[in-house]
Amino acid sequence: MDRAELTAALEAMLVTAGAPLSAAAAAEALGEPTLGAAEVGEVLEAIARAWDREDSGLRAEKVADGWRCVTPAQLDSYLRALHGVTARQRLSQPALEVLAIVAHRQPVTLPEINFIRGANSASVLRTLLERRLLRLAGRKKVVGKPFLYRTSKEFLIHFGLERAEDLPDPEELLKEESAAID
Amino acid sequence: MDRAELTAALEAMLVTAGAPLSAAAAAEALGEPTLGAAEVGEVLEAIARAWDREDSGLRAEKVADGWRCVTPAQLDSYLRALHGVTARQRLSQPALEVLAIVAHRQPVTLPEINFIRGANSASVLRTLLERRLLRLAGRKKVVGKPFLYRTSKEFLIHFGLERAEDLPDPEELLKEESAAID
Amino acid sequence: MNEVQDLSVGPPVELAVFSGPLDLLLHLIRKNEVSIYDIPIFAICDQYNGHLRAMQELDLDVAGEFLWMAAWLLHLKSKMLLPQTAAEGEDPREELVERLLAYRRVKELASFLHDSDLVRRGLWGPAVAPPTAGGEETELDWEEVDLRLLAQTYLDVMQRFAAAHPPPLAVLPLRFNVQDSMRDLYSRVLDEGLVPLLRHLHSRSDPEEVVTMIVATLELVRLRGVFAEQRRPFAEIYLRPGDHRLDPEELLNRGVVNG
Repeated sequence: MDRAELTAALEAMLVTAGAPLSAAAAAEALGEPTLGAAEVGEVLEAIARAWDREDSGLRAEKVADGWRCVTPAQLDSYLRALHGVTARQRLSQPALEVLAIVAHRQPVTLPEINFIRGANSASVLRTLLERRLLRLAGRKKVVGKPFLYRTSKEFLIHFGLERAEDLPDPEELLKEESAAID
Repeated sequence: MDRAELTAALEAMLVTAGAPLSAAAAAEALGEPTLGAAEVGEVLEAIARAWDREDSGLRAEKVADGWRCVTPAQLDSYLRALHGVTARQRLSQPALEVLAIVAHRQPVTLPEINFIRGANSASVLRTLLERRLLRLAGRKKVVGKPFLYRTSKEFLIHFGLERAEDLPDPEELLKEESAAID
Repeated sequence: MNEVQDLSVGPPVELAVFSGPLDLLLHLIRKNEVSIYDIPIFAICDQYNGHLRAMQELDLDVAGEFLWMAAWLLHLKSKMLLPQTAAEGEDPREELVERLLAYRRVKELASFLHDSDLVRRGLWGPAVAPPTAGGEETELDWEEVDLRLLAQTYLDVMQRFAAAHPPPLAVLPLRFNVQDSMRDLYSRVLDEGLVPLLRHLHSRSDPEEVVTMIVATLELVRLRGVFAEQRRPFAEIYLRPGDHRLDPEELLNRGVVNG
């Protein structure tokens, strides 16, 4: 194993470790009898120096039990912004649950959704309305006249359906696939 | 923002993104009106070239409409040793065939897959759906409204493709094969 | 690799790897070095059936699709025996050839995916935590949310709901009790000497009362307070006084008397 491959392997270990990487653990993973923890430690230090450049998005910092791979603190604002950008295209677990309840029980009211989920779903519902995945569909004729919710046209398009009635029965959908094994 | 900081920020985004990073999302997160997706894309490409060195443990590859950070394939054995991963479950021959059919003819129904393979593929299909390599994409507008299947983003990421259409044409593969025999 | 001709000697060990009848057919065509456009149906049909037999001998689960293909090959064989008329012109093997060609393309692409999978499963993604991470719920890529995930989520939610709201146990207060029924029946038997049980039961519309009366009758019979008689099957059951005189306390305690 030459120095280039050793450096590459240790870099890969650092970025995939998820926890501090000790020189001893790295040396063991390399499995070369001639490479001890001391030698590996030196290469890790060299990597830390090489990463410490203005145009690098990685840093290796020495902590109690080894080396840890982090991003430079001054880039935090960009990373937070990125998280916000990607969050918009993503759906939280509560949102998926509310969507599933409305899809399979529509039309349905917020109190009914809350009762089934056992949690207040008002803000999640609002987000789904804003994203146009759900729509308002009148009021229920009971005390308080709560709003009724249905899935939207965009919801149907996303799932490749023509009508809400084409939504498969959830039990049958998951059963059908296994039943078809003949 | 100078070029060095831009490079560092994009590197940091790449290693923390967790999913393919699109140039548009990165540009939005940077929040500089003068930096569009095209300019950011160029810098991402420059990072990919810079990382492509023998002594680097990182690679940037373009998949599923974005850039993804991975480790080079030849370092797998060291990483498996470090993370204590022994064997990975391979995709079976029927699973690969179903993937090939869906990738090539999507959207496609189970009866169509069965016909092309000449074998029942229901259980294989189910496994691939559970592994998120395929996804349900609505129902076909024919009698019985059978479900339609497509390859997923996970499929593109796993096979390193930008689009499913980037898969080679089977006819070309056959030609290459017979050419190699001659 | 086994030669197809070796089949009579013993089953080839690679049998299990055929992913379907088309796969097996392609294998035979390659082994025999014949053209896919001019398949010698007679030889291939025999070899295919030889493989099937070997698979059955090895106790492999021969799926229906393999048998279906065997039937098709036999059908083709019989068609090939018929003298070809010029008007027909059509090659009976045409459909089979087309399906084999389509399947061969699938296999080719599958083999490409196999090689790609082999290399690419060795790629690792970084595990560098972004500054905002930590304690956040998992989020899903909306693009990747499909009908199946939606259905699974719904079932999970409903299951969670059912677990949090177990159905209440239906413990209704008893409207009839055995002691009362025993006392009524016993006094009636003593008064009337002979009581038609079935007629009594039929006159009651409440199943709970009927059950109570039957239990009461059985208790009275057990305590020898009454005897039950039925002359022939399905006939009326008559209750008459037994050989043991029950006192009120025995009736109340179903025979258990203190001291």
